[in-house]
Amino acid sequence: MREAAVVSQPNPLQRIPGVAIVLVLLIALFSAVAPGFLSVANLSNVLVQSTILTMLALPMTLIIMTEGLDLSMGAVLTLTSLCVAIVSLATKSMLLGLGAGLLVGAAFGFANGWLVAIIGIPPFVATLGTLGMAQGLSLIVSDGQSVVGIPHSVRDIYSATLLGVPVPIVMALVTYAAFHGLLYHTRFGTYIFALGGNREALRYAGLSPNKLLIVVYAIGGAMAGIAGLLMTARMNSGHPTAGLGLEFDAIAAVAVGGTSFERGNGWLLGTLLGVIAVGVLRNGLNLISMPSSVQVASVGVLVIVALFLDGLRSRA
Amino acid sequence: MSSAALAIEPASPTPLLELRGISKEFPGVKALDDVSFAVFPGEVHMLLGENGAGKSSLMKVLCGAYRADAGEFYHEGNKVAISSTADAQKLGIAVIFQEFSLVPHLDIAQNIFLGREPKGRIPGTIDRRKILADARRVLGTIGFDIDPSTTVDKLGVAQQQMVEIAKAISQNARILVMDEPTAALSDRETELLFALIARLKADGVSIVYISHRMAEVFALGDRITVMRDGRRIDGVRPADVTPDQLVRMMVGRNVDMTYPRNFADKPGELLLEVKGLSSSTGISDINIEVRRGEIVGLCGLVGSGRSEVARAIFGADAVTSGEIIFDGKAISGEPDLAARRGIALIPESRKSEGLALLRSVSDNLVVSALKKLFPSGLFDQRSAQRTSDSLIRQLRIATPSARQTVGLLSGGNQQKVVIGKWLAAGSKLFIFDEPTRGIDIGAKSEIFALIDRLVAEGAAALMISSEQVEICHVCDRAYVMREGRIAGHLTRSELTEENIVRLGMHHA
Amino acid sequence: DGETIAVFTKNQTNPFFQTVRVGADNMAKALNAKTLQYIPTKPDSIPEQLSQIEDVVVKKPSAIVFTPVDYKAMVPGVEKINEAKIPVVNITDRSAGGKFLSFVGADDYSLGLETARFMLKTLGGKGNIVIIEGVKGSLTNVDRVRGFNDALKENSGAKLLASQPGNYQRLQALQVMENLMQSNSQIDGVLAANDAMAVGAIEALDGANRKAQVIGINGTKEAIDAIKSGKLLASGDYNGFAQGCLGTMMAIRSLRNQPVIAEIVLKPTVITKDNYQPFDVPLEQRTCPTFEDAGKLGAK
Amino acid sequence: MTDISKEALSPPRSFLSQDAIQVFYRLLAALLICAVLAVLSDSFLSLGNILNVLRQASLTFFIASGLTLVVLTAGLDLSVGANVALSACIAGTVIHKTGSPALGILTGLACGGIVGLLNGIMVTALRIPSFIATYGMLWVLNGLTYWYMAGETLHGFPAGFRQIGSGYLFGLPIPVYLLLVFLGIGTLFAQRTIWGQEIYAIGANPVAARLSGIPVARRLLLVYAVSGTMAGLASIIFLSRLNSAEADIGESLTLPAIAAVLIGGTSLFGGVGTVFGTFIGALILTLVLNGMNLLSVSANWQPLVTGIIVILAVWLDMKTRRRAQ
Ligand SMILES: Nc1ncnc2c1ncn2[C@@H]1O[C@H](COP(=O)(O)OP(=O)(O)OP(=O)(O)O)[C@@H](O)[C@H]1O
Ligand SMILES: Nc1ncnc2c1ncn2[C@@H]1O[C@H](COP(=O)(O)OP(=O)(O)OP(=O)(O)O)[C@@H](O)[C@H]1O
Ligand SMILES: O[C@@H]1[C@@H](O)[C@H](O)OC[C@H]1O
Ligand SMILES: [Mg+2]
Ligand SMILES: [Mg+2]
Repeated sequence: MREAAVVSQPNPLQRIPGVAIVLVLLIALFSAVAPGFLSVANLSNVLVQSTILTMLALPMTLIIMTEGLDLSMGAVLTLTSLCVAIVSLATKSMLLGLGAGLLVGAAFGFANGWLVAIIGIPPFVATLGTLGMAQGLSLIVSDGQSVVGIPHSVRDIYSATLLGVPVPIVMALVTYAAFHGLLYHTRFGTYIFALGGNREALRYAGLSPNKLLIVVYAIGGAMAGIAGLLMTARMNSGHPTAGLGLEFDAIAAVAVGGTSFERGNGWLLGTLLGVIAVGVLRNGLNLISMPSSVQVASVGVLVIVALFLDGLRSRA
Repeated sequence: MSSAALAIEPASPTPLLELRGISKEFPGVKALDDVSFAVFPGEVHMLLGENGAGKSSLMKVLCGAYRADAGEFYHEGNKVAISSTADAQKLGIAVIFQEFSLVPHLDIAQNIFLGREPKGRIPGTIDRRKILADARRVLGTIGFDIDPSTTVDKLGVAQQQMVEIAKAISQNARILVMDEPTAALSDRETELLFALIARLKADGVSIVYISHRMAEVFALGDRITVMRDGRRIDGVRPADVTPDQLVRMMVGRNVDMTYPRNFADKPGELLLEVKGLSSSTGISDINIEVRRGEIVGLCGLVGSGRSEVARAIFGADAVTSGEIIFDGKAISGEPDLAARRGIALIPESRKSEGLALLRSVSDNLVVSALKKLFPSGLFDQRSAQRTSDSLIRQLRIATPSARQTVGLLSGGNQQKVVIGKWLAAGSKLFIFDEPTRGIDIGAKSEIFALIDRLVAEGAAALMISSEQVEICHVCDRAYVMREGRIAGHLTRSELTEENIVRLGMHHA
Repeated sequence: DGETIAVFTKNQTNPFFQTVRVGADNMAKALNAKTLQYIPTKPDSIPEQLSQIEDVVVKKPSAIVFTPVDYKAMVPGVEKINEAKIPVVNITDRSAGGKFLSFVGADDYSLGLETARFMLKTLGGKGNIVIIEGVKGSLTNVDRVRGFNDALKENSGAKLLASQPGNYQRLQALQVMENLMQSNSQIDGVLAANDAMAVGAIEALDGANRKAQVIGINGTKEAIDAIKSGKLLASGDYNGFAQGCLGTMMAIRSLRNQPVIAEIVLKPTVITKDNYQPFDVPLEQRTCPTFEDAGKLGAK
Repeated sequence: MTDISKEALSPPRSFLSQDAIQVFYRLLAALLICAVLAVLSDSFLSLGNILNVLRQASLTFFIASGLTLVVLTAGLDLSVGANVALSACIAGTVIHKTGSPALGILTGLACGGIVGLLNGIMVTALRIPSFIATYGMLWVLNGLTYWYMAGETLHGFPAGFRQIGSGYLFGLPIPVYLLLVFLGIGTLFAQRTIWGQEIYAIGANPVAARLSGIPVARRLLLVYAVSGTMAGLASIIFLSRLNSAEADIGESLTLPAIAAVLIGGTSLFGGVGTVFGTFIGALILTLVLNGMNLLSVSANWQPLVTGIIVILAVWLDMKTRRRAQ
């Protein structure tokens, strides 16, 4: 809206997105009514279940900050998950599988960035197109079948623990730390703000917005590759529809977390809270055996309420 | 041709930078036509011309943002190529653009050093302490006292302009281009800027300065280049010309710069009555009256809340208490209601609030008059174009056609489109918020003549302007604001710059 | 008494799984137990069903009746259930791994084979045939289509014109059929991998004023109605109701230390104009088979 | 002087607008696809197949045409598919219960319209970004539909009602007439009414539009309500064409509708695009699937080919747009 002439220091409370409030309320509610909700096993479940989405939502935050979008992420995750499965099956090596997933993911991310930055196709359309391509390739490489029989080393990733903490959670935390450092403490992070906020400014500063954009999308693809490893590990198989639609969950988490779709204003911690809020909601409703149709609607209500609260406070 | 650029020889014979035979064509517009231009070390070089004359385009060519269709560059006598902003930066050229180039969600320090961040210990990271210290130092040199870790989206227009200046200064440029730097500044900041320019000049920095304010031209300029219709018309020294001569060079005809008004003998009936108005944006207890046939000024320092009063009357900001009575009836609601009842708001920021930049000139000109032009509700493109063509002629909007994308017009011509759209709507009360910002002298006098005719025919105007001269010339009377309140009222006879400043200043 | 049985189905949209759930509820009520239904909010979502398993393991129901959304991808989930020592019965799609105390399902291959055989018999062993497939890679689809194809191979006079995907969706099947009719002036038979697609194909034929024999699979209410009115030649009975009943019955019996049947593969029944009556009963009025019936219903 | 509108002086100039040029290129692209298919498949050019393609495209078009208006305002409506499902199920129930197709049609349109209106309220009054508001709505609608249908299928409707979707009039399918009618109405509305102009202005710069005196909130409500009502219309066509409805029919409708809008040249940033372009977008998508069916392309390849076509179409559009400027 309008800039105020007087500089007011941002009130830290104002930065807490609606979702933080909703999250606290949800946790309080389920602690009271859902037996077993507060148990370590259950909470660890919620967090582990949130890891794959976290790995998509963090790069999605960066992409949305550039006023972009990546609709292909779910399909690319599906494809990389299959790659992990196929390659680790053929080579008996988890690392080669991961490498293949990363490579394919980054290639798709690169393609997205190229289409958006160099060819100039709007992100929504470009990634809608690559969504189809990744989905098609998933069907083609798997012939529509699941890929099973992959080595145990892959599946162990999902079930192993490090110092008592499940490995997926460790991976998600490391990812979060990496993204946090990248966005808030590096030059590249600064440029991400500028990509969405004022691309001309970058150009005048002698930087290439196009190259930066490509890197941002490529990071998204690469993260889909890593998430693909987790997905394969979780299913102990590769499946041609496994990740479809996850991109919308990721986008919703980003938006719920307070990142705006305009002018490069993003908040990584908010994204994390958004992912966890969705996880807690689903888990809690399962624990209290809420009818499934209510569960379906509840995600929609969560998204709307969180954004509504955000809007309320930004107006206040 | 190139020798023409050197018609007046400055102290040093070799120009620091010279442009020869620059041409640049856009579809339908020859923006630059064989223009030559030279900058000498340590001079302040004023670039003058009507809106759309090609000043900004020339500067964009000079800093590598546009690539010229033809022409050559010489740096200290050596032929060079400037095909990117990086090239220009290497030659020590820095620019303060007419359009802001700041990133809203980065802080002031990050904006100033964008692309030149001090490296931290870990590769890729930024030395946060150093960047803040450096920023503080640069801000200090321009006398702008603000915390450099403030994000830019929290700043007002004037403050953003100061950051722009800091950003250009920080590049230690040898040539500094300023495209209408004071258009958004108040007097205090303008003074700071002038002092800074003097210091830079003393350090041997050359400054190219674009302005529509005559006073600045004579106060600052060492040399003047005048442009018209994409061509270089002449180069002169301030001492050798009068303002009138300059204007004639720019416009190619005589212009009356005193903005004559036909003041009515007695004011008409009451049109707008604002009683005890307070709004969500911080103005409180505003009482204002505007009668038919009047131009009423609304003055005050930047940040005193003038724009907020304008917006509240128009329904753009939520009113928290008080009353607005227009044409005998109370009015409260959204801008569409105010517009329907006959109020027009020419907002302060043309790009973000005034125009649909990607739409055509015609689309923008008729948007507020749709109901009036097409009472049946059926829209007709041809008749919209006819209306636009006539407005384009009246306001002398420089555009290849009514179908041109409005964002491609020069800054001043864009402003004319914003004004034009309310003329078509046939409003009764015109609220102008900085209507002449970025408008050339010729156009300014045309616009004031237009306003004069409007009010003579029974309309009225409420005018906000930071240029107090203008207020004093054209207003019947004025309110002066301070800290969100009306601090005083000045009648026609009391209306002097001194009085405005006195009332608007904070009491000690 | 009072056991809680968690019932997992693939989605809330396919009528077939509704019959499964009603069957399960029915049986649980009869045996004084209660059910908890777990259905992914996104139809057939693998990650979501995995999460639901993890959540339910915390809740520890007495037993689980489980339809995997994907028979291979869900194996790690089943293993989690096994680790938690919750007894589990597998229904509908046979899981590729994990330990179950019983499997109750229909034989998709035989269903495909028998319905296709019935149609080819009606057509006199010859004619131009098209197949409308379900979701690529789903177990039911693979086996049903394999059954269709094997039946075609038995009839040298039958010619397969095309095998195109309808993804178990009505609209997609309708449009595929419309398009196939353009390139094939004579289509005599349509083998659809489920009833929704079969009915979609019938609408396409009607719209073009063409006639062909159509069969579907599942034995849903609309299929029965279409058989009654002569539009649909036959539907293979997938009998979700019985699957739900029997799955739940086995789970509860094992909890009560009663003998269970380790594997019930319901015999394929081809529902036709001549035998539809027993299937033409509203869900609510159906009664679950008894344990004694269970042995007879199963092929194995 | 104050009344410049009356001074219509200069003679009218005839011109081809940028939009018209774009639509022309897009038509060319569609014809190109047709030419390729005509060479590859004998049956493609038959009248039957062309009508067939048009009829299939109509369903996508009905949804996409309303959506076009939303996208013109720089918004998005992700709930259209879910809206079609709910509206179809409710309209179907009403027809079953009352036996009156007319009542059913009204209910379907009303249901769609109300959902659209709710979207509009979320976007305007609650100021939730449309992408998120309608995404939330999508799940709320799904939940409602799942609960309401409880896994049942509605089927079997009166023959008269079914004519809407499957009937013919003078040799043309009825949906094709409807398509032409709504194509006309949509184009007239967007191009030749002041509301249409205002919608373009809102999309191009909502702040400026509001300060130009356009009742932005009311127009947005209108646009979302129209989008919802068109989804309601699509639900009726669906119902009568398929003679049945179930809870999951919407899922596969949303992305193709959005794709049609985008292939049709409407920009997600608002203010640019045409309803006619969307029609061609729907046509191109339908042609591609039709072609793959005719040529018996394996199911595995279909998403890949569609994805490539989407990118190519938009790329081509941009190329020509640049040249045209
Ligand atoms: N990118 C562009 N595309 C098309 N036309 C352009 C473009 N940039 C400038 N022009 C045109 O070139 C001419 C010169 O514009 P320019 O911005 O240089 O004027 P100016 O002298 O700076 O005017 P003002 O005082 O109003 O800022 C104008 O007619 C303008 O419309
Ligand atoms: N000294 C002050 N203390 C507190 N609030 C102030 C002070 N001065 C101004 N404000 C508030 O800051 C805002 C002024 O905004 P703005 O800069 O648009 O005012 P303006 O007078 O229109 O100046 P401009 O010439 O920049 O348009 C108002 O909300 C006003 O109430
Ligand atoms: O049609 C049903 C199909 O959708 C599901 O996957 O398995 C059971 C089938 O009968
Ligand atoms: Mg300029
Ligand atoms: Mg102001």
